[in-house]
Parts: sequence; structure tokens; C-alpha cells
Amino acid sequence: MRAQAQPQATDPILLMKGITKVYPNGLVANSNVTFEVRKGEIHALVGENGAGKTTLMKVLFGLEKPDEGSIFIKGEEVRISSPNDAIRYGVGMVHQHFMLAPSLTVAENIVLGAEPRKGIWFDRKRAEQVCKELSEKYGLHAEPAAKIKDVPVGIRQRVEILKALMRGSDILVLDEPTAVLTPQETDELFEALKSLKAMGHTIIFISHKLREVKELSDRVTVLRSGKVIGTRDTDQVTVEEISRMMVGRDVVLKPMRPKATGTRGEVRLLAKNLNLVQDGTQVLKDVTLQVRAGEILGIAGVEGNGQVELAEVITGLSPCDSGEIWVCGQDATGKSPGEIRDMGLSHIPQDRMIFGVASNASISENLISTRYDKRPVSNGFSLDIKAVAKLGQDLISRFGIKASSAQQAVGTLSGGNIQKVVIAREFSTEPKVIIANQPTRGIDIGATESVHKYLVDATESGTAVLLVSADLTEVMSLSNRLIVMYEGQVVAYFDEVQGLEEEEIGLYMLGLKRQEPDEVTASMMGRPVE
Amino acid sequence: MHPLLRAVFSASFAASILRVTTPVLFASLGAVVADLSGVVNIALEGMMLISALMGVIASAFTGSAWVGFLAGVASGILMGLVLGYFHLKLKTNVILAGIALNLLAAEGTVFLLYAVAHDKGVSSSLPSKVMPEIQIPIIKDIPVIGAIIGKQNVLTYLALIAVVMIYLFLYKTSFGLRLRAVGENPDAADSVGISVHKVQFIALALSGALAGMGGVHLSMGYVSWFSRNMTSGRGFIALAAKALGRNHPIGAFLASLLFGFTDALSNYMQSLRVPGEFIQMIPYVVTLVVLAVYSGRQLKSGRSSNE
Amino acid sequence: MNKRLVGLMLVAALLASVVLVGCGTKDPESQNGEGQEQQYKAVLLLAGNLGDMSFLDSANRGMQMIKEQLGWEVKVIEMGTDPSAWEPTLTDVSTQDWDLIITGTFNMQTQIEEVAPKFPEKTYVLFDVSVDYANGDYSNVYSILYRQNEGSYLAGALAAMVTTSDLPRANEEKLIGFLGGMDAPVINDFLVGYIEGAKSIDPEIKVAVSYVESYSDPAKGKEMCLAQYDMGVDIGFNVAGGSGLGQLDAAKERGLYAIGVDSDQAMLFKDSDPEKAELVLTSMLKRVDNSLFRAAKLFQEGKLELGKAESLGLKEDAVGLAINEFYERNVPEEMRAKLDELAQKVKSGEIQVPSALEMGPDAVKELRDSVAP
Amino acid sequence: MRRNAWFELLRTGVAIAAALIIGFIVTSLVSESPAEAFGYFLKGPFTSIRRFGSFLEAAVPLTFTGLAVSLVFSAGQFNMGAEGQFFIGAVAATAAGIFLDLPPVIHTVACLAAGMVAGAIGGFIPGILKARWNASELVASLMLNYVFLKLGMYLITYHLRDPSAGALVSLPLKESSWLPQFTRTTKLHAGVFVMFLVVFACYYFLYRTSKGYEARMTGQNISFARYSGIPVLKVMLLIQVLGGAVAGLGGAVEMLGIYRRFQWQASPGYGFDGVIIAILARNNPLLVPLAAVFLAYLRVGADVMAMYADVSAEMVSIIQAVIILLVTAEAFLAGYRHRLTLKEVKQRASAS
Repeated sequence: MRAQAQPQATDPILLMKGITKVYPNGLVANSNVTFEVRKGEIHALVGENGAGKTTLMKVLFGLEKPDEGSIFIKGEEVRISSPNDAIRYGVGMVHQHFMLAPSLTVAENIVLGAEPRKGIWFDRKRAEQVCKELSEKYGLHAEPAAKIKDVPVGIRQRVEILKALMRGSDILVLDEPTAVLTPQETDELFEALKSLKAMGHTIIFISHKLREVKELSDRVTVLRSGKVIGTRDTDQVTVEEISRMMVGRDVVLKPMRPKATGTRGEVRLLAKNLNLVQDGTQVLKDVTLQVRAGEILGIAGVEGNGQVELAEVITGLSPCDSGEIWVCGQDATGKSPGEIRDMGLSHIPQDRMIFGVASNASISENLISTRYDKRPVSNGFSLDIKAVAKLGQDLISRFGIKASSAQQAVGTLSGGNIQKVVIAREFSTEPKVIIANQPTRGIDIGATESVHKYLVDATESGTAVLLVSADLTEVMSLSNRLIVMYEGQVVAYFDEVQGLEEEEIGLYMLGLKRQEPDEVTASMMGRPVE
Repeated sequence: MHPLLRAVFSASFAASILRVTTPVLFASLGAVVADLSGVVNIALEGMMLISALMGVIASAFTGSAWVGFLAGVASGILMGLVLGYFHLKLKTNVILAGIALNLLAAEGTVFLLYAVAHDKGVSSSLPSKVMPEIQIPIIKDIPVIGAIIGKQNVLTYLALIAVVMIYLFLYKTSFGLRLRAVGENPDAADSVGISVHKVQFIALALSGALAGMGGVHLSMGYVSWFSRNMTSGRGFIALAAKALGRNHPIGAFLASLLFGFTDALSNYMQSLRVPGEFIQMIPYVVTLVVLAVYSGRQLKSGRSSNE
Repeated sequence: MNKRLVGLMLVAALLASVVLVGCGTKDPESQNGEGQEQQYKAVLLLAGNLGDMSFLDSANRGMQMIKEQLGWEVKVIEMGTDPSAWEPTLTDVSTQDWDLIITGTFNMQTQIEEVAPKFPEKTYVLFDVSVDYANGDYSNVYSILYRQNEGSYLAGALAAMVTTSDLPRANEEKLIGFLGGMDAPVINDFLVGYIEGAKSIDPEIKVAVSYVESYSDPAKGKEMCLAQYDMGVDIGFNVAGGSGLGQLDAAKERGLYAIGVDSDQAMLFKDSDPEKAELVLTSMLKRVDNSLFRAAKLFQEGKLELGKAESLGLKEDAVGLAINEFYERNVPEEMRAKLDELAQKVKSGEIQVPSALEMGPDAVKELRDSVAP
Repeated sequence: MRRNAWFELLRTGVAIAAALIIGFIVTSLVSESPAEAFGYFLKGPFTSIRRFGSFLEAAVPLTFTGLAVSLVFSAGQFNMGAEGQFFIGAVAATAAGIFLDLPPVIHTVACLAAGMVAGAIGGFIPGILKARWNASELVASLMLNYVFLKLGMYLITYHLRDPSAGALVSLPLKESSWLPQFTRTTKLHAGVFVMFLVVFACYYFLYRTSKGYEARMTGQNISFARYSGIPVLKVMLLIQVLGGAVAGLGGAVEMLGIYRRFQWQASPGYGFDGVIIAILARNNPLLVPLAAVFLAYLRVGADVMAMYADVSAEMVSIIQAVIILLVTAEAFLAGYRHRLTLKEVKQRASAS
């Protein structure tokens, strides 16, 4: 180690210059991006999904090779072609999807790649010792001998941070760390980050939650469509200004919930006492709810409190252990996804790339996946190719999907357009019930607005919608009625959303407050139908 | 007693099980190592075949069985690296690459044999050596056990030792930890600076080395020459043994023993008047049944095994 | 997109074929036909590959004898193990100017039956199997059959004498072994002769019979023979191609006796493994070489009787035990004398050895069961 | 899209060229006159009508197993069972050809049906093991190949054997069951029509029917298929059964058209060839016959070379292996493609 001049507080510890990255499918993720971080600051990197934040950080961490550009760390140009290089230069990264091996222990995961050894053997005791010392030093507690698959999300994230710290990272990158955390966990994380900063670490914090950015960061850099829009001192800008930089215009998501018609329609979706145990934890506990024609029932809750499982159980993707599901008056309990769809149910899945589309198949093939055996595209045996093509054309123009033709592979579209393909398919079958799970996740503002519009339009024409979203603002602005889920249970029911305070809902989401289960059920179910 | 029964209940039958098990055991350990690193090695059959031939050729030209052994192991390693190159670097589907290597080995060995020994069937014109049999001093004198494990080919002992070594390697060394991490979540390994490809290359090389030892056992332990296609599907049986053994070296050992047992039994039962075809179906049918039963249990417990 | 790609590939394939056919007009076949003075030419087609240490190799030796002693031009073509290549190759050589087209083994029977009538001007020699002369005009085909049962009779007699003897490695069990490649008629013809020969020495003899069900798995062959030896067998006879070689390794490992087949298996290992060779008391030879040489000679002399099958046995020297140094050293004088005597009786017709080819599978099964240990 | 198709074609072409070059290098190592030997290899199949015919007829069984593998690959299944299904289909057709007593055309159809059913059962077993118990179809089908081989040999040996024949062969099939051959010079037979029928049937099934759509979507993204309401387990089972039926039918056609009596002692190896063909044809049934013809061309060429030159036919295995490895290597030439993409993106950027 050679001695270096002590950097001043304003010295850039990291400079990424002119970074351009084009993915093999032609997507330009970063275009001539220049990004500078000072030593000892918390620097927020914000932008909409798809703006190129994650790609930029992957380039920094050696996970993606840039097509052009150079990186300077502590004033020296470095070549980072693998995470190994990045680690050597003191860069640590906490990924959005945790980089942990589930069947290994906390300690094993932390020391992985830099294991203590005794001769040729792995020194487990020493590893656990190291792990314990680190936890104590940084106040991030985790049980060293526990297996990753057995510990909660918050702990897993701590393990990720500890992993980076153990490797001596002084530049710590966190990619949307709060997306999966409960508010308390978020608070704990922020405390930890602040104390790390106090110890001299530099933190790059990727987020699109502007309140968090405002609360935590010293400076903020905004990316839009792969380009840098600007870098500001956080205390010099307002949330609105950042937001404008992100989307390029003023955006105020106005509450646009469907007009309550006063008398709501018949019950279209009814779930009674659903229970589900997965891997030993009860992920659904006596969930009861009903959705009527012409209304949106929103489910608020921190992610990971049973919403995904609930959607999967209702749509037939997972079996439930006990309980009943009725769709449009038909018993859907234990039926297959196909049978339930035939009852008039549509489903916008949370993860569109896994469930929503077959990315190598063409747009029209994706559009017919729920009606390939029905008229007009099929006579029950053979496909009518012309009808398929026509349907593709129609839906592309009706839903404004930007594509060169209906034959284009879905995977080559942008995220928003892929979601539009899903929406087009799910809405165009004139469903009686729609389960919309995170319908606007990861798509741009324009697309989000149109998704909201489709949801509202469908509802106003009589569809029953069950909306799940981690974005509290979204749920509150769209829903007619609202429930809150916490640890697999419905802990609150609000018959009227207008006038509710987000803070109030937050208390329920965190499990700090709950309504009596019987009361919840009674007030939701007990209303007179007419 | 009926001579057949007498034979089946004899120590030499037990010894026969160990012998029959040896090549399958080597290969199934190779399958386990590759699989835990996240690569399905379907090329074991071809690796064994090529190693069997290279061992014979090298021992014939150097006059040393051990040089032959090393050459066999080295060619297994080379095959592993070739598989790794195509799968990891050129992104060939690993199963298709494995099939390609198997095809290459099946006929390529004949091609090579013809080029070296000018013979397309058997290498007996080459003065190749065999790996020695070893007697273990004290154990060989214990009545029954001595007859079973007291005197076996050195490679049979090596296979038994390999079970323990591979177990320790995978579960007690830091490289084993890395290997399992790579297999379970390559991104996790990558994010801490472990070169996933390097680990997988090493795993494939080790897998090839183990398959190579199995091949060498066939041509330089079991018999004393190479003959075309002499692996006769043992590499595929090894894959089944890996699957039955839940990707664990001890499990693979037990599964290989099961195959060894049914195979040895079919050899002994030939003299019963059951059509030979049925007896020889036993190992495969057993695999199918156990696979169904075992996978069924796995499915119930909520885990799926999509290879 | 698919249509476009299909069309494109079709065009490419067509283009390629046009170009290649264009290049290919100079037929390699025409290069062979430069007329020289009268030199006989024979071609041998092998349904399989050389190196079986058995009758394909023996046939190859026959061709060398024809070349060296009769001065013919000869060629050997290995057609490999894929049956779909056999008939095309046969038809191919039939269009060429060979005097004798020699092929053999049961694999080629139907092929000859198909092709020979199409080329009446050609002469075919078929060994180890016969065309069905009743079923068509095969006046240009000469078939050679081997009375392997006669040779095996001697092998069985030897085995029985050894197992009942007080030779150093013989035990008291009257049990001998047989390793077959497959439960197939030709293999069983060996077995029947072997059993009959053994019974002629001692009616109490039992025979342990195993089939490898493969001609290319020596490891399995060895394991089966080890199993036999462990059951009390002290001498075994292998008729299993490459798998059969496993018996010799088993014999060496247990220090017991073996009898080879088709080619002189002791001589295979004479130099590379003398210890093993010492245990191979003899081999039952199918002298394909002698029989092919005989056929070529008869053809040259104009005496080859086409349009019929000849069954050659001990009398014609087409089968017989290998007489080599190991045989002479390890088989006691009186046994050898007894074998000579039996051979004479077979040659003279005093002993008629039954044949599996005539008995049918059920009778073979019955015989096999009657000597089961 | 079009760029992709072109690129795939380019990659296949380059892979074949590279394989041929490697083949030539290997030939040079072992041959006295490599150019001549390689000439035989390349030109061999075209040097006479008969050879041309024989390589077309060799393409027939390859097409069937290629189609069978393409079907199961399309649904994302890794079934290696075409080998055993082809074999058992041939055995079943043999049995039907020997024992049934029917008028000509009907007898042929019955034999083909028998082969299909036997093959379908061969597909059903790994299919149901996978669908019902989630057992790896890869291992199951590999094991099943051996079971079918042994079972088939048992049936031939003990129930269908011709006792008068010196070899282990079945009784001859009744003439009423035969697929007629066109000429006396080649064995090209009416099974070719069956083959083309099946080619189009497979294409129609995959791309023009609802069930085929189900299969393809299951192959593309099984989670998506499940989510969309496609009964994926049924689809997997169906596609395995169909693939098995096609392979079994291939075995039957081969028996009725070429052999007319069962005489295999071992599995003829068309199943793994089917994998090569499916890969070359990108699982597209219409391309399968072309790929099969190409593979048959290599084989016949190698046989001709072995006959006239001093290089043994096994050389072709090296070429085959290299072709599989390179054609399926996604990263092979990917750099070239990436540069193309990059260039295009830049052009687009500068144009706007």
C-alpha cells in the first residue's frame, strides 16, 4: 500500500466517465453517462425504472462490460472487468435480488470468496467468529449459524451489507434496498447507513422513492432514458424538482378512482377463510374478502405479506390448504388456472417476464395465450392464422403498443410495452374479474397512466377489480374500498378510501394497529347486497 | 445347496458387487461434482470411453500402468474442459454439448484405435498394462470381509477413498463451499468475486478426472484391453445414480452399490432359466421405479427438480 | 419468417446438390475398371469391423491367403455395424468388376437374397450362413456353412475331461461353463455340440450357461465368467465375440481354464500376457480362412459348385481345435489322444453331432435345462 | 426479425464449414491422399443414382426421429427416448406384420398403427413419470431405452424368431404388410409418403392447432403457460406421447419399407441422430427432412470414402460433433451479431 494524499471531503472518490452500454437486443441502457461521487457522502441515484441506474452500477461492479467509457477510483483510472476487480478497488454492492446461496449459513455467505482456512479446510468456527465481530462492529445483527433460507428478508439484506463490509468496501452501492423492507426495517437500515457514513464509508443509494432520497442523501443524480439529467445537492432541491427531472414534466398522479355508483353490483369474487402454509410459515391466514362488480378493491401492505400468494391462490396457480374461492357464483376452489379463467377471471401478474409473456414468442402469440382454443382464433382444434394476426393488429393499435409488427418477439419490446401486451390480453377478453398485481411496476409514467385508465374504464363498465400494489399512493388513488394485509392476514378494511390518511394506513401495514378480525369480515361481507 | 445360491451368498459375490460398482461409482461422483457446481454432465459416458482408450494407449507406449492411468485421467480432464469451453464460453446447451461429446467419443475412439492399433474392435495387439490388485495386509485375513474387500483392484480402493475425499472436498473445504455456492446461486458467487466459470471449469475437470478413472478401471482393471463402446451405458447409469443419490457423494455411493448389486445379481442369475433380457432390465427398471418414488416424495415436500 | 427460411434452405440445398453432382461426374468406380490381363479379383464385405478376433478376422486372413497363394487382387471393405449401409454397399460392389464377391455372417443373408438375383453375371460367396435356395434363383451364390457343433463337440469333450481330471487347477465339481454372446441359433449350435461332447465323456456333467446379450461388453463377459468360476466351474468356453475375451481375464484372475473360439485366442496374448495364454487350453476354430481359400481355389479351377450350400466340418478342416504350444504343453497326452479319436469318429460319421440349427429353439432349451447346475 | 433468421442461417453455415474443415484436417492426419479421400466423402452420395437413392432412403428414419425429438424439444422437454421408441415401434410392427392376417393396404396401416402405439407407450412412461411425479424425463427416458432394447430382443428371441434361420432374426413380415419399393436399384419406398405426411402433420400440429400452440408456449415459458391457463402437465404428457408415436411410426416404416424382417441386434442409434437433426432444424418440422438429408449425406459420403480411400467412416462423427457444438453455441459469432446491432443502433441514433 502506498501512501496517498488525504482526500478532501469534496474529492471525487469515484468518477464514471462517458459510459455507454448497449444490450445485445439493442436496448441502449446507458448513453454517454458521467457520474461522480465524493468521498464520505450518501449519493442517491434516481430515475424511473429502465432509466439505466442498475446497468450503470453493474458496469461499476464489473457485471456488465461497457461499450464505451472509463472509470476512475480515487483519481486513478481503473479497469473493472469482474466483481473481483470491483472488490479490489473497494466497491461493494447490495443487489436488488439478493446474491445469497439459500442453503448456506449466514456466516458461510458472508465469508464466501474470502473464507478463513485451516490448512486446506474451511474454518467454520473462524468464519462464525468473523461474522459475529462484524455484526457487532456495525450494529447489524445476524445469527451466524442460521441458514439463509430460514431468515427474514431484512436479515438477508444485512448479510449482504456485511458481505460487502467484510471485503473492506469503502464505496457501498445499494440497489433499491427498501423495496422489500417493512418501514421499521427501512428505518433500521437508514440508521445503519448513516452510521456507516459517519465511519467514513461512501454510499451510493439507488431509489425511485423520492422521500427516502430526500431523507437520506447528500447529493442526488438523476438519470432518464439512459442519460444523466443532472446532479444536485439534496437540500437544494425539492421532491417536485427531482420528480420533474426524472420524468421530464410535472407529474401529479391524481386520484382517479372509478366513480362509485352508489349501489354496487353483485359479488363477482368471493374468498372465504383462505389458509396456506408454505415452507413452514403461514403465508395466508383466514383471508376472507369479496369484490363486487364495478368496484376496485385495493390491497395495501408491505410486500411479502401474502399478497402474491393470495393472487396465486385465487387464480389457481397455487393450491390452498383450506378455504373457498368463488368466481361469479361458481366454485373455483382447487380448480386449474384455465378453468378459473373460463369463469371470467383475468390476471395481471406481478412478474411479467416470468408469468406475463413468453419473450421469444411473437406479440400475437402472446396475445392469444388465454383464448387460443376459443373463437375466433380457433375452432377448438386448429388455429385461424388470419384471425390471430388480425387480433394482434387490433390489440396493438387499440392499446397503443409500440411495435414494428404483430410478429415481433415480445422480448425485444420495452418494459412498458411488454406490460401493455399483458394488459391488452387480459383486458380484451372482457373479463368479469381482474386480479391486478403490481400492474404498474417498473414501467414509465406514461404507461402507468394508461394502465390506470384501463383499470378504471373496465371497472366503470362493470368489471370487479382486485388491485394489489406496493405503492400505497397507487392503491389509495385507485381503490373504492381498501384492505390492508399484514403477515398473511387481513388486518383492516376501509369501506371508503376518500379521506383516508396514508399515515393511518401505514400503521396497519406495519402491524402496529389492527382491526378485530370478526369486525373486518363483518363489515366487508355483512353489507346488504342491494 | 444349489450352486447358484451358494454363489450368491458367497463373499465372492459381494466382491463382485464392488467390482461392478467401481466404474459407475467413479462416474457418479463425477456427476455429483458437476451437478453441484450447476452443470449437468451428460458426457460422462464419452469421457469414460475416451479415458479407457487413452489409458490403454499410453500404458502400451510407456510400459507403465500408472502412466496409462494418468493419461486416462488427463483425457477425462481435457474432455471436461472442452465441455466447459462450449457450455460456459460459447453458451452451448450443456445437454446438447454432452450428447455431441458422447457421439464424438463413441466413434472417435474407434477412429483413434484404428489409427493407433490398426484395429477397429479390440486393442489386444497393444501391450497395455493393468492396474495392480492390492491385498490389504490385515483385512485380507479376516474371514468374510477379507474375501470381499481384502483383495481388489487398486482402483476399487481408490473409488471408495474417492467417496470420502469428494465428500470432504465438497463439504469441508472452502473450495467446496464456493463450488456449492456457484451451483446454487451463480450470481451470489459472482458478486463476491468468485469466478463462476473458473469454479465450474474446475468442477468439470474434476468430474472428467473421476469419469476418466472409471474408464481406466474398465480397460485397465476390469479387463486388460480397450474394446469399442466398452462403457456400454455405464455413464448414463451414473447419471441415474446421481439422481437417486440426491446429488450427494454418499447417496451416489449407495445408489451405485444398488446398481452394482442388481448387475452382479443379473450376472449370477443367468444360470437360472429366466430369460436374460429380463434380468438385464432389472437395473434400469429399478432406476425408473426409484426415480418415480423418490421424485414423488420430493414433489410432495414442495420442491421441484427441474433439470 | 419460417417460410422464408425454409425456402432459403431449399434453394441452398438444391444449389449445393447441383454443384456437387456436377463435380461428381467422374465416377470413382470407373477408375477401377482399367482392363489388365486375366487377374482374378475378389472383394470381401464385412458386416461389422475387423478386430473381432474372430471370424471376420479369420475371413480377412483367408483373403490374404488368396492374395499370397493364388495371386489374386483382393480388397476388404468393412461396412460397419449400421445395417442400413450393408445392402447399398453390396449393390455398389456388384456394379463393379469383381470376380468373386465374398461376404458372410447371418447379417448378410437377406442382403444377398435381395441383391444376387439382380446381378446374375456376378458370383457370390456367402460364409457362415446360407441363402434360402428353395425360395428364389440363387444359381450364382455359393454358401458355406460350418459345422461348429462338430468342433464344439471336441471342446466339450476336452472340458469334461479336464473337469473330471486331477489337473492342478481342476476341482471336484463336475461343472463346466459356457459364455454365449446371445441366445441365438448359431451360438446355440456351439452350445449343443459342447454339451453333447461333454456328455460323451461323462453323462453327469453340468453346464453353466450365460449369455452376455452383447458382443462388445467384455467387462460384463468377465463378470459372468467370474460368477461361473465362483459357482464351481473350472473350465469355460466362450462364444461371445469381444465380450468373450472377458472370459480369459476371468480365467487368469481365478487361475482356471478357458477355451477360446473362432481364432486362436491363446496366441493373441502369447506375447502380451503369457500367463493368461497358458490357461487357454485351446480354441475352437472356425476356419473361415481355409474355407474361403478353398472356395477361391475351386472357382479358379472352375469347380466351384454354385447354387448350393456346403456344410463344412472337421472333415474339410473348416472347424477344429487349435493345436499350439499351450495345447501340447498343458493338455495331457491321453486327453489329446482321446480328442483325436473322437475327431476321427466324427469325420468318419461314426458319431453324428446334433445341431441346434436343426433342433429348433425348444429342443435346445430342453437340452440346456437338462444339464443346468 | 429478418436479421435473426439470416443470422441463424449464417451461423449454421459457418458451423458446417468449420466442421468440414476440421474433418479435412483430421483426414489429412491419417490419410495418404487426404484430398482424394475427402473428395469421395463430399461427392460420394452423388456419384450414382443408387447412392443418391440410398442416401435419400437413409434420411427417412432420421426424419422420423428428428421429428419426434423436435416435438418434445418444442415443448421444452428433454426426452432422449426416441431411440427406444423407434426400436420398440419396429418390434411392434414386426409382430403385427407376422401375426395379423389382413388384406394388403389395411395390413400395412395396421402395422404402422402398431408401431405408433408402441412408440406412444414409450413416450407415455417418461411423460407420466414427469407429469405425475416430477421425475427427470432425461434420466427416465435414457433408462427406458435400455428397457425397450432388452424387451424388444426378448420378444424377437422368444416369440417372433424365425426358427429356420441361422441367425437371430424374426420371421419375415407378410407381403401384405409391406410398403412397396419404387425401383429395383434403390430401396426408396412408399414410406417416403408417410414421412412427408408426418412432416406436414407435425408442422400443422405445432403451428396451426391449439394443442400445438399449448406445446410451444409450454416450451417457451412454462410459468407463462401455466399462468395463461394452459394445462402444462397434460401438454407435456401429450407431446411425449406424440413424439413417441412419431418415433415408433418411424421404426415401423423402416421395417415395412426396408427390412421386411427384424434383424437388429442392437439399437440402430437413430434416436441421438434425431437430436442432431432437431437442433439443425431448429425444431421446425418443415426443416427436419432437410437436416435429415444433410446428415444422411454425411453418412453415405463417409461410407463411400471408407470404401474407396484409407480413411475409416468414423471420421464423420467428428464432423457431426463439431456441427452440434457450434450450431447450438449461442455465443458463437454472437460478438459479430452484437457489433451489427451496435452499428445499427448508432445509425439509428445519428439519423434521428
